[in-house]
Amino acid sequence: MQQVASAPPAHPPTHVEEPSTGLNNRKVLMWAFLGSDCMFFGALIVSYLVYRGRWQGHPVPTDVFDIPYTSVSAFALLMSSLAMVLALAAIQRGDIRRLKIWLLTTAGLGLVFIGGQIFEFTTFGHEGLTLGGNTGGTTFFVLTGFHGAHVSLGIAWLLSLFVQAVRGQMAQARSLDVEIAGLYWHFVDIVWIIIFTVVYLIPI
Amino acid sequence: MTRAGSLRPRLITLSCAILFAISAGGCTQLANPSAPQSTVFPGSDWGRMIQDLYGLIFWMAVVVFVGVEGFLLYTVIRFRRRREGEAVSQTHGNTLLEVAWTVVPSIVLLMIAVPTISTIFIGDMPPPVTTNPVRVTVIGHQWWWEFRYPDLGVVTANELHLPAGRTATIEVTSADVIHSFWVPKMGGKVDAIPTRINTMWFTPDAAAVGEHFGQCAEFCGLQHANMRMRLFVDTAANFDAWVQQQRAPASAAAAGDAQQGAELFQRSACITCHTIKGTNAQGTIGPDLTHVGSRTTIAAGMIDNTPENLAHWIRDPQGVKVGNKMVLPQVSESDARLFAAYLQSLR
Amino acid sequence: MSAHQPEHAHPGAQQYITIAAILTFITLVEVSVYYIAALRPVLLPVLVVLSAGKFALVVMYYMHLKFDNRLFSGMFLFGLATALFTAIAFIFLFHLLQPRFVT
Amino acid sequence: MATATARAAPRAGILARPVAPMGIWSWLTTIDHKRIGILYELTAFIFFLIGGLEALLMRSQLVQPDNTLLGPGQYNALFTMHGTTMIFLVVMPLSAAFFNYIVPLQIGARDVAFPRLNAFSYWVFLSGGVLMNLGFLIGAVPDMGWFAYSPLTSSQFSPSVGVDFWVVGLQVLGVASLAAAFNFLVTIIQMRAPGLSFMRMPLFTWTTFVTSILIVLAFPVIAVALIELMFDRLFGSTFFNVTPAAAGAAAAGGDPILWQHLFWVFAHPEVYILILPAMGIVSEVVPVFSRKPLFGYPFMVYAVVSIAFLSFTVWAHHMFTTGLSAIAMSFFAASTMLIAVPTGIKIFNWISTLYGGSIALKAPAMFALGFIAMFTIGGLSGVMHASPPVDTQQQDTYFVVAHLHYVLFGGSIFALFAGIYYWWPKITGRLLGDGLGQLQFWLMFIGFNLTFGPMHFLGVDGMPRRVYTYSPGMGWELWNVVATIGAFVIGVSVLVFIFNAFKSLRTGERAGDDPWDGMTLEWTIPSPPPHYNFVEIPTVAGRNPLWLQKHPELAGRHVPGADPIATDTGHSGSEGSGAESHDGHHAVHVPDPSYWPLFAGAGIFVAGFGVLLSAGGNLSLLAVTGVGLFIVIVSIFGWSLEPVNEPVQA
Repeated sequence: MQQVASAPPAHPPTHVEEPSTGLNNRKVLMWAFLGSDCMFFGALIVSYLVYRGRWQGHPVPTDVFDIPYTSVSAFALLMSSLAMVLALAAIQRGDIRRLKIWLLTTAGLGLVFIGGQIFEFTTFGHEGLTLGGNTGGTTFFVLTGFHGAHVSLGIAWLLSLFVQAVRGQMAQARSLDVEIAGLYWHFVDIVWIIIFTVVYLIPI
Repeated sequence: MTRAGSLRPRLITLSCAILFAISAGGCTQLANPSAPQSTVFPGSDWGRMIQDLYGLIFWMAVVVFVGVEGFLLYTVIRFRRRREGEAVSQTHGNTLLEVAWTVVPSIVLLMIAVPTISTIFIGDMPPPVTTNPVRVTVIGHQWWWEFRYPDLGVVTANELHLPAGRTATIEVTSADVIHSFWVPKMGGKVDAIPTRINTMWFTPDAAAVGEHFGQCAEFCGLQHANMRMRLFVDTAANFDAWVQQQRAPASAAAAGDAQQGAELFQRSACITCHTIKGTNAQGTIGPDLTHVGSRTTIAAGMIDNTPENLAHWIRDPQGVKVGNKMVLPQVSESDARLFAAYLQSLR
Repeated sequence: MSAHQPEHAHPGAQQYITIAAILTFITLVEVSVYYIAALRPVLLPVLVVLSAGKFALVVMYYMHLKFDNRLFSGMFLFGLATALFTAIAFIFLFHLLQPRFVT
Repeated sequence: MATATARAAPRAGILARPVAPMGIWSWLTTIDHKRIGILYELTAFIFFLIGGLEALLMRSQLVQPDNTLLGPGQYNALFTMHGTTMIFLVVMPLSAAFFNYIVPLQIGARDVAFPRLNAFSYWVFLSGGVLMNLGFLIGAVPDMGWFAYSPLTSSQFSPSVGVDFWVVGLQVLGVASLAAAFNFLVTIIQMRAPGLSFMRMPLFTWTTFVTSILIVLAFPVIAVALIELMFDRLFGSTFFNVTPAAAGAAAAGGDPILWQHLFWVFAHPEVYILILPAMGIVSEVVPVFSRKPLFGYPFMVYAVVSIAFLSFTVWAHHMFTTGLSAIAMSFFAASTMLIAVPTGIKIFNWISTLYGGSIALKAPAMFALGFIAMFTIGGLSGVMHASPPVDTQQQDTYFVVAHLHYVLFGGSIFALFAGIYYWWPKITGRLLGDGLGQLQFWLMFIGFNLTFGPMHFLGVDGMPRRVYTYSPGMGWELWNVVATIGAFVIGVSVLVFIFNAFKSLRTGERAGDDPWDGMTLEWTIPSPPPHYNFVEIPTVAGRNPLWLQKHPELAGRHVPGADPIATDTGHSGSEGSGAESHDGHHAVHVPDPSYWPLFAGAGIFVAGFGVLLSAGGNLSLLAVTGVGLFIVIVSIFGWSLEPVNEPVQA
């Protein structure tokens, strides 16, 4: 375990340089990522919009949409955002018990959304809307599928925070971990706000 | 400083002279009239509009080039380090100067932008001369050109005929991947895109009567380099004669090699891909061969249309142009000669 | 650039629930206007405005951009604005602008 | 020393912490920004040689009409890989090498904000580069052009897995670029030394910052385009497919123009991703070698920022021949011409920096001057293409080939060599030979102009790009011979550089801390810098802090009284022992090495490889991708559970 000769003395390495802005590095990173992800979803949504009205053959997405059904799952995702901020408020107060409850609620509502999407995809598939059938199916499935992948990743993240909370590793001092996960989660939610309006509700 | 001061005028003269020499040399070379695909000797109204715009921008660029590079060269020579540790004045900037070289280039660019935009709109509008235009549909294929004259009932390949003095309106599309239709003498290129029809127009000059080269300008796969074409600008009389000839069904083969070749052709796999009007050959995958004998080249402008070349092509199309869609069972040398004789007779 | 935003600057649970109520209400309105035939002609602008409102509420309150450092707003809005510009340009290029000269 | 500071037996992570200070494992597990910078530099240089070899082969084929040295397939593969390699595997990573090595030094930081993410970027970049080039081993090289226009890339017209190598390789490279860009964005926002406000940042740091923003916003778009292309090829979707999947089926309805728009929304900012770091390097070199501060610093910054903004509004100028409407063409023509204004400002300000200076014509300065001269030519021909009617005659001809090489070779590569000559002494502690440097410059300058100057004439004479052959009698013979000779002269100049580099490493003159009389913080520390960079983080009180410290008499309008660099040990000089002599409570925070970035990078390689395996049609092989993603996930867990620093035993 030789050290490099030029290494500085290894005093307790707790001294971290003060960042130039007083902000947290990881939070800056998350916001930069969200700015970038706007372009990612922007490109996917615009691929859908470019073909909208130029679909050939049937069924096309608007033939098979079930607006009440999707409204309910969109609502579940919207309410998961509420659960998410309540989880954040809980850990900021140091209330780990409520943190656990709200984290689990958020992930649960996310799972409801994902379950709804799986069911929706299956139903649409049975009704003949397929990935390769026409540009409507192609752009719809890839757009909503990648959104679903984002949600699934978020659920995994929330559950890992929940497990850490159960194992007693979360404390008020780690509220930033929850806040950053929350930023990601809310972003996924606002993307769905746009997709729900642009893809499902707005007529051709 | 006095030494440098006396050097200054000479340096300016020298560097400017060198730069002008380079640019002038460049300009002479830019205008190489013997290059058959040269872009700067327009032979149509549209081509001339592009050339006028190019000339304007080019000469402005030459002035800027000589000015900037001359100033750079002068500065470097004039202010090169003569001894170590020279003290120099620490200018940080000059707002007036910097505003000036923000505003002046903007004005120069505006001088380019205005004629540019007006030319865009002229090209986008229907042609100015509309009396008796010639309509042509250009279809790009991997790797040959199909030319259809919907109003004249003529279908041909790789060699486009247009009359001088009449506006040609060109509709460009593709049967497979993206190609680009480009005959530099007549004007800029237009992409041939499947599912889309792009349009352009131009009026060949009377002085442009003759043969012009063009070729596919968008990378379209293996044989992109050999997707060439010829444009023949004809006099009005010659064009009408050419149309009459092309509309007619294939001339029946008289006797001899050509007639044997015709029988061979009708029994061969050729008819599944090629059309010869007035015969059983009605394929649409390859070029229409009804008047193939009247064309000057084969294989999309690759080789001259001679009996020997044609026979060679039929015997070994993949050897001549690897990757092309013409895949034949082995043809004997004598059969190939008969095929060639027949096809050569289709004038 | 301001230093740490104190955590208590975040709104409390009460405000979060109020926002959620507004979001629920907007969603209900959205789905109902979708079914009102009389509103068909103005459906597009109405839905765009309503969903933009939902979007803004979540971003400002749940993601705290209203209270947080302006750097974060800048980073997010720059990405959002670029995406919006590009999307609008695509809609023009593919749906609204067509070459005039078509024979 | 060793006894007192022995590290604790690793406990916190899943794996034992790597501890080797030297040898191969120390490089594989390093998260030191300087070592990562060197890895980027070496890797990119190897790819530079590969890409250059591809270019020489192409030039050899074109030296005479109807040449048969290469077949059409080989030629098409070479120009595809040459373009892709030079853009993604040479110029971007060479810039990244300087971001890595220099930016933390210029902003007075000990490392980047996320050192392990930084190492991860490098390993993913290497994975992508290898995946991209794997096609050479199995004879399935991408051959559809670096722009990959659909529908030529569909499985119907390009059934070979070559396109899949390109898609997967580029996707992986995108991950690497994004990770690095996020990192530099956060680093520059967060890790600046006290007092180093944005308007005091060196121009190279500024261009790194803006380049990172461009990457962050542009790469998601190509990621989407590549995903869509991959879905079309693997799963039968119809984003870009025009023709029906089966005979008799309805038309697929895809629009090939969508690919072009998505591609150029990415690829035009990409052009500025390639050129802005070069402009940054030139903005560092020109002031130092003329002993004057940069003329019009604020205008230079605004110019960089406005170029970045405008770069997202000009993409369709690559598509003037595709049948855009007149309004769209006018818009994109105007925005393209507008971008010439900030570019012109930069050129005028560089020349004004030189004007009245004391210009030392050493190798770094020669390359920087070469950049200004050549980039100007590329900029002027760029204005010509900005006019759509004119562009329809120039698009896809050698005129455009000349233009883009004047910008990316005469521009980026010349500036990167300026950067190599400028910062080599900081990185290695030894100077590169100036005589050999001058020789390399003149060979490269002459070779470059011989190669690409005549291409203007070829383009005007109507020679299209991407043709593997041409007929005699087209008037193209002479200039093709000249261009080929020039290309080999460039090749010789690169050999001169390699010789110079080896010579410098063995017997080069010792550089000292500050061989060029530099202006910025990286020249305040020893060469090569100790692994913690700064014994004490400096406090900065102005632009060009070192210059003001050394030459207070030149301070001009600088605020009097303030010490430009407030640190007692910043100029210590000796081999980093300054830290030990320093009193105890200023422990230096340097992150420890880690295996996880390497493993995560390897996982991405396996995942990408799985996609390639399944591209043959056997989708069950996507399981390999699953394994790769599993490795990535495990690595991310290991990574996040591992503290940045191991606790140290008392």
